[in-house]
Amino acid sequence: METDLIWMTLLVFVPSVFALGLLLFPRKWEDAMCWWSLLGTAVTLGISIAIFINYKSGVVDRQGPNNTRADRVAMSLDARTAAMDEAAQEGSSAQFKQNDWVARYPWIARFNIDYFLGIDGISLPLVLLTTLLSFLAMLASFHIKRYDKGDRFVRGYCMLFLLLETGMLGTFVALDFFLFYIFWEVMLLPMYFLIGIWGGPRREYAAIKFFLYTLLGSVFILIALLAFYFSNMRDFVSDKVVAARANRLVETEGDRLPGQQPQEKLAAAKEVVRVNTFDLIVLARAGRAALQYLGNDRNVDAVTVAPAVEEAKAKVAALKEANAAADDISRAEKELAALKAGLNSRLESEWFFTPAFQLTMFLFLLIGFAIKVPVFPFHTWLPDAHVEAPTPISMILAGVLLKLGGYGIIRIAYPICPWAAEYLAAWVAAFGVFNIVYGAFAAMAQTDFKKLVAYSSVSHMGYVILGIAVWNSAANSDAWSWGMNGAMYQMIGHGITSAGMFFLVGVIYDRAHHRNLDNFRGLFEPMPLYGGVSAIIFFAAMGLPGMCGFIGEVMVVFSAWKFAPGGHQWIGITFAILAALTVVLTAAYILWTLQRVFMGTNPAYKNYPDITVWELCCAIPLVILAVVLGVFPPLVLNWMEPSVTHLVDTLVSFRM
Amino acid sequence: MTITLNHYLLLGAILFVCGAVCMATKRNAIGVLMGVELVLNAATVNFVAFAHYNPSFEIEGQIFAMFVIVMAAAEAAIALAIVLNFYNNHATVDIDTAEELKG
Amino acid sequence: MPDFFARPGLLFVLATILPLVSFLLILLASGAWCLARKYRETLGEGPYRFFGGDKPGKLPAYVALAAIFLAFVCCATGFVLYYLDHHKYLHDVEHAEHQIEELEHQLHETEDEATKKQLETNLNDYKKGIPSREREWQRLRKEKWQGTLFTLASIRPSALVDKERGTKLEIGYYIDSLATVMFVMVTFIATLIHLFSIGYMSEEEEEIVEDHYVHGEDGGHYKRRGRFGRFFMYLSLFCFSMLNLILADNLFQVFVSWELVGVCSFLLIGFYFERQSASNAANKAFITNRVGDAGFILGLLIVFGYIGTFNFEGIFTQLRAPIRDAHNSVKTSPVAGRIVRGEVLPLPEEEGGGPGFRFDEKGSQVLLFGRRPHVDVEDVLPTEADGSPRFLTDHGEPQTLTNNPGPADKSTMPYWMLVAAGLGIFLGCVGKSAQFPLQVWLPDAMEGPTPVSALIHAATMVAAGVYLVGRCYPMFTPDVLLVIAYTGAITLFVAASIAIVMTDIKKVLAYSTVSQLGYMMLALGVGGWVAGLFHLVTHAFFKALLFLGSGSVIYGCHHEQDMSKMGGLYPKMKITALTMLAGVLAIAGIPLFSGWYSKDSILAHAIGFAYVHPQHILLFLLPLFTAGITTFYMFRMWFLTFTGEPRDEHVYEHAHESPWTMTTPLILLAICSIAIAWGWPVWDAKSSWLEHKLHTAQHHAVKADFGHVASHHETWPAEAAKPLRFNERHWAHELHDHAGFLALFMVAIGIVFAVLTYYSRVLDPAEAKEQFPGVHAFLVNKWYFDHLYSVCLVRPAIIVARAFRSFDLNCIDGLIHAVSRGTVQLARGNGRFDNGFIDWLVNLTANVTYSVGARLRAVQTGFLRSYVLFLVLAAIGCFVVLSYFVAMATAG
Amino acid sequence: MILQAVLFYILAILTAVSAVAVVVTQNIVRAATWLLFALAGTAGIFFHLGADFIGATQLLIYVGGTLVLVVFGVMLTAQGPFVNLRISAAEWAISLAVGLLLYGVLAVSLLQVDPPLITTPVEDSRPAPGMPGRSLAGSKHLGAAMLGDRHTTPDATLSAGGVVGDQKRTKMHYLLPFEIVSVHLLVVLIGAAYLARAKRKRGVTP
Repeated sequence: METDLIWMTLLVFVPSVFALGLLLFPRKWEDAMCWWSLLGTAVTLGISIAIFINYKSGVVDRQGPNNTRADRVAMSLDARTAAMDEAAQEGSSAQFKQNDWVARYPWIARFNIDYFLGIDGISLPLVLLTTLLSFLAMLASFHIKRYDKGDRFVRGYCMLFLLLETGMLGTFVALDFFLFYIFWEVMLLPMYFLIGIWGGPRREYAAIKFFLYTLLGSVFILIALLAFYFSNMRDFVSDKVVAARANRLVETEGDRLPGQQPQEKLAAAKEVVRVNTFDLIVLARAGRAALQYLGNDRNVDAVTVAPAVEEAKAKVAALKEANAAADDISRAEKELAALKAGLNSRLESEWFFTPAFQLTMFLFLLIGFAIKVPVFPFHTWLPDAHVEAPTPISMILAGVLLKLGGYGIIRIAYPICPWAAEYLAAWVAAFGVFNIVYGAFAAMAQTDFKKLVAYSSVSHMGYVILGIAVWNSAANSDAWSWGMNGAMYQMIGHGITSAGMFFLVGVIYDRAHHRNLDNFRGLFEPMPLYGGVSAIIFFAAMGLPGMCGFIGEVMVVFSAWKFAPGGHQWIGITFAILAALTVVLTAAYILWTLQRVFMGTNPAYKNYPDITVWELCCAIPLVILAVVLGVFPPLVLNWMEPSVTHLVDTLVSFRM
Repeated sequence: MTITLNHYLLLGAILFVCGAVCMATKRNAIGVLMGVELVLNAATVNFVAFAHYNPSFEIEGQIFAMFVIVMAAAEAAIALAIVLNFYNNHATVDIDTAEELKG
Repeated sequence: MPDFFARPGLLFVLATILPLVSFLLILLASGAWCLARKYRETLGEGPYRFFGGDKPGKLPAYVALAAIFLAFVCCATGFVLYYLDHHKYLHDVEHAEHQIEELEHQLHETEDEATKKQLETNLNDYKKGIPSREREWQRLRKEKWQGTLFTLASIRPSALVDKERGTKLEIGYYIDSLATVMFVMVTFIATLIHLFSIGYMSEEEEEIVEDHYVHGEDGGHYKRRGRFGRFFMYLSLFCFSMLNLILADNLFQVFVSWELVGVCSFLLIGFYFERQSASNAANKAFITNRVGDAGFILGLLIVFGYIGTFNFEGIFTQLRAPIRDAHNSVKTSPVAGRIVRGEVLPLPEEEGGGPGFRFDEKGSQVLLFGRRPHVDVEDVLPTEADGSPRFLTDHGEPQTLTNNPGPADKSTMPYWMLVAAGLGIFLGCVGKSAQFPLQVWLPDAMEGPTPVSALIHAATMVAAGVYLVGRCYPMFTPDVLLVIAYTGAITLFVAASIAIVMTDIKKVLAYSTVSQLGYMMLALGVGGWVAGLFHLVTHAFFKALLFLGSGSVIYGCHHEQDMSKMGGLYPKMKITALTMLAGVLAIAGIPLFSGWYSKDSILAHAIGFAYVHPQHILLFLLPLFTAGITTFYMFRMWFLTFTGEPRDEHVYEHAHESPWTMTTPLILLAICSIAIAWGWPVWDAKSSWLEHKLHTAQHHAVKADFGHVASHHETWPAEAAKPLRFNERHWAHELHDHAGFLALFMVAIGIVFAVLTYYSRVLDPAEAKEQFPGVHAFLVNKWYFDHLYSVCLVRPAIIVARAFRSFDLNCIDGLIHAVSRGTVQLARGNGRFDNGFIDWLVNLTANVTYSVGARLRAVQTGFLRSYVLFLVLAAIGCFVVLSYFVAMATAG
Repeated sequence: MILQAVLFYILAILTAVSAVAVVVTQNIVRAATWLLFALAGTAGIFFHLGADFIGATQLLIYVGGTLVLVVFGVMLTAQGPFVNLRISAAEWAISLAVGLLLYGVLAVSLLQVDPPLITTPVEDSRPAPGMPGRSLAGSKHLGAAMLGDRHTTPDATLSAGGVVGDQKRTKMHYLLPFEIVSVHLLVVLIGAAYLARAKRKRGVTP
């Protein structure tokens, strides 16, 4: 049994199953539906934790005990997938690794679409974040109401919510681009309805804005997806796959192939066969080849990721090592040369390996994901959507959905189009920095509490972009590694703090029924617990040391310092200084908010009830995480960092 | 003066046409039913005749004839039941009163 | 249970953690208390009252006090242990030095060859003994007094780079003499202030507290619940953060604590958050500090980017040339312990090419040491056969080194970057220590409760900036030190000038704090490391005393802070008045009071510096002049408060002495303020015990810059061998007494003026005010700094923020709306096309179909008989058609 | 041969004339009587074709069963006005025309059927239709065929008792369809009984 496949499938589809289960409830049992959905999210949370424990023991501790480079390679998705495919090719299901946390199952074989799931240090933290926030958001959803109708319509809400969770989790674990895209779109619709039905007064406007913006991004991603699919990945899959395809070609189109003998026909078929795939691992390999090829003046010798060529190289080396006969060596060398020539011709002719293609597709992917992040100037859906969405949905929106953008960039845009990523690194980083500064300033000017938090999200997600973008040379790869890790950590930290902030805004909105910052004041006296919890969460968002927001920010800013695109170190230094100076702005708007909400006196709010136990149950996990992750980041970094650093390693090591 | 298959077939055709015309001209529901019986009989005649003239289908022809007869019996029973029902509802057996299907 | 005997440094860790435990305990308990309020209330009035209602108990105060007192006990124990360890080493070294001197003397005297040889061997043994003892001591230190607690984040290096270990963010502890002194000082004062607070904050113990500064909705005073527990919770958190700051073994940890103390300060300044002024002040304090912190982060960035570690020792060993060589014998190099500047040049071909390093005192690059494991100091600094250095910076042609330590970009860093790093970190210190130009927050911070002002805004947190400058001293270049000196000088004068006109008793003290911190910065800047930190410690005691005294006055006068309403309080509160007088005398620098020793030391260094660099004479004149001002405004404060006629009968009537919880700390602090710096002989300003203690700390904390090493090697060329600021410190020593006399003179003038003006009333301050209205307004408005910042920074920031918001609303969203409107228009046109043409076609089809159907409807007669006919006809039709096709087929 | 031809023509004319009479008779009771003759004539035709069993079945089921049922129905419903329900002459004309047309088409098609099919095989040694002894497809034979036993002599079939050699049982046997038809019939009868049951609720209506 392939237990990991089952676990991951459960993870993704358990919420959907629970959503279907909601159909069985009588209409009146609204509380029961809520409890049922809560159970669903709790089960999913449990599954994700089980997966985490297994991943930690099965992959991290077994394959990467010392976190050396070899360990990192062994525990990378790349290596684990290769081992799995190898086992599958041999056909012995007994050897199938159960605990490697990648699983492939053919889905639409005609188009080489697989049900291909996998988990590594990049996706797992976000999966955990998603399941946790879904659970908490569901907890916060018990009193959900439609804004003007006043009815609850719980069944629809819970079903959409659970469906949304399936979409989010699927996106994080899918390793097939097509599958990824499907889950990506699956998320879109529930979110649209959740905002559009349960939202505030301008919900339709916000929902449509959200939908259109995101759909625009999806279109860009779709174009890139198709462009990748129609590129020939023949050189970047294993030889056995190529042989299988060639055989099929001989069977179907044998007449049109040159040659008389079956052998000749097979050889000819191998030359012309095309392999189209949505496999992100293979596409990433091709992307690396493009990086090596384009980055070294179109020199085929620089490409080190084509399996067939690498095998031949290894063979030659082994023969030379063993002092084999000169004939054997020369024959092997000839084979190698032939393979290289074939590869070269394909590299030259294939559109995928042109700068134009790489740049275009990178931009498409970047825009597609940047809209989700969101990056200036694609960010204006965010304040509206956040303001109008009901509190739990705001939590999900800020806590998870924004992370999908960052995840997409890390998982898809950078590995598949690394050449363009390096080429445009300075611009991407500039957008990141601009996001930081712009978001902070814009937040300062807001009077709507939720809008302020939304803009602070824009600012904080800028650190993510900056951390991802600070491509560095091999010699300084650890600087970039800090950046990538910082970006990941910032995503987690921001997921916790922003969800917490939106939740807290929701709590006060339930009491005051408005969000105008100028009309609050003096809430600390009637609501000391609420004030304390808020202070912690807001300070965490501010990036106070000892809180989760700080670690990510600091790591990103450190890495930005060493960013030197084209050898211009001043660019990185400028970015780092700007990012560092923004802490003043961040402090200003957060403190100003705290002052306007909690300090002073306001007789109108004198008898407000403090935060209830129920609400506290929602907030306390976030508070604890905000502090624990700030005080002891190795809790996450230990198992996240190898995967992220491996990604950086593979991308920076391209120069000959 | 041999009696060939055609003779039987022509007889069957006469029966068939009579049945069809009967169905078309009777206003009485039972009359229509009679037309149906005639049509079925025509078919039976043809089956038996074919069976006779083609030895390899001798048995099949007769078997089918038998089935047709049985079917006819069943049909008659049902049809009569329907007619009675119709009569109960409309107090008439004039099928022209049953024009709910009129376009 | 950690082994405190093997690793006594953990005592200090324990001391740090104790307040944290207290904080968490109070936090959880008060959280639970809040949570349970609703349920307690449901129990009904009786049980609710029985369980104490909402009255905060004294328990939190006792928990916090116990924690900080235990911490003090730990620190004191650790201090003693460290002192014993260190003292043994110092004693041995001293003994050896003494022996060496004696032997050299004998060697000089004797003529006998054999004896000479014997003496020489002995001499060499002793000379070798010093380094080996030092090595032993270093080992001991590493083992017992230093360590890493845990790693926050570590990124493994890529295998592509041959580095031994990745960069790390760590939490550790690092105990040296400076840290021990600070620990003891902080925990001692904190303990006293906790005790004082139990009395001072007793109002908060009530269930309902009236805030006299805030009006409720009914026009009366605002009523709220008491916050006794919360106050001690914040205090505990602050103590933890502050101790963690001192404990830190790396800059990153310092930064973490730096922000944490900032937050505590924010919380405590905003303790009476109902008052608008308090919440404003809290925000102002935190944001101003954040400006400094931004600079701090930049400093950290540079350190991270070029040096790659935050560990103090790591940074210093990379920046400063090693004092010892690989064999751990003391280095005979003039650059030992210095920042080495030069240029990166390509090596000549015959020497292998590649980048090389050329020494140059004005070079743009700084050499980083220890980057490669095999770089021996001797490789970097080869010596000629005669022992003279091969490179000469001042006197000869700079030479290229053959054994360069590696690729240039990795083993050097730009000099200006080092300056920037120093300035950045110093900016952090400027923020925290309220130095010019970020001094504006500290006076406003007086909105907090007075014990807070005493602890955070006088004794400890604001001194952290000075402490950090002292801690990071080895990484400051002379340029940075000059900036520090001038910052301090400007600050001390500006603040003192404002203090003259303040009438709020706490604000006077706040400005005096700023001014005194300026003194410390000045001292550090001019090379008086010991003097600066010495003053830091003495100031902590007497300023805490003054603040607590003012707290006692305020408490006694029922929260009246304005001195113009006091006067003649001496008979009513004698203990307070006398202890405060001790503080005033100490801060004024009256001989035999602790302030005298430290201030004299500072002025001596300033005069030494000014003597060597006459262009910087201001660095001496300003502090000297300000010494007089200080005396004046401190006596003014004392006279206005305690002497003369009562100016406000109401206040005077109700004034009373404070309870023992408040007076005990006052007395203890007064004793400390007087005697803490005493040494033998007491009347010698240079023989302070504390200063001596800090002197021993200097050697370790400041590395070799101040020449502990150089003193043994007179064979070096005089100039090259002189450690940094040698001349200045020499003259400081020489001119110490002159400075002392000048200072005493100024102090005397200050006292005279104060007495004439505020005691004997010979001079009328109101007249002076009338004569110089401009000056007075200028000072009362604090040199218009707040206005300046408001105009230059705050308003532009708000304008930019509004601009960005409207950009979002109008430009981006406007564009989107325009696009969507266009799309809608397009869609309308499209709709018209659809309706007009395509729908027309569709309707046409439908209509035709309908009419055909309507006609065909007639066929549907509903008569069974006609259907039969149709069937028959259809059959016929089929036959005909089929036969037609069959015919065609057969014909074809 | 002649006899057979004469017999055929007699039977055929009887049948045809009765069938036409069914059509043209306006009185429903009379039409039922004519139908009786037509069905009996058909039975005669079956006997003439040597299908004794089918003929017997025809007589039993149709003449004896179905027709009785029909008559029964007529009796139940034949109240005054319904006995003679007339239609217009035009309808008559149309029906007649269509019927004749159909007959023409059928006749033309029938006459074009391939000659070899409609001639009796030459080598057939069996007696001509209608002759005694040519009862190969008699009831026994038919019964045997039900069990899948075919092309055997009646005696052999009987002696074998339905248990004959395997090689002969390769063709399909019809027992199962027969049973299915039987059950079908049963179901239909029950259904008919249900449909025709008296509506007690509406007992008011006559």
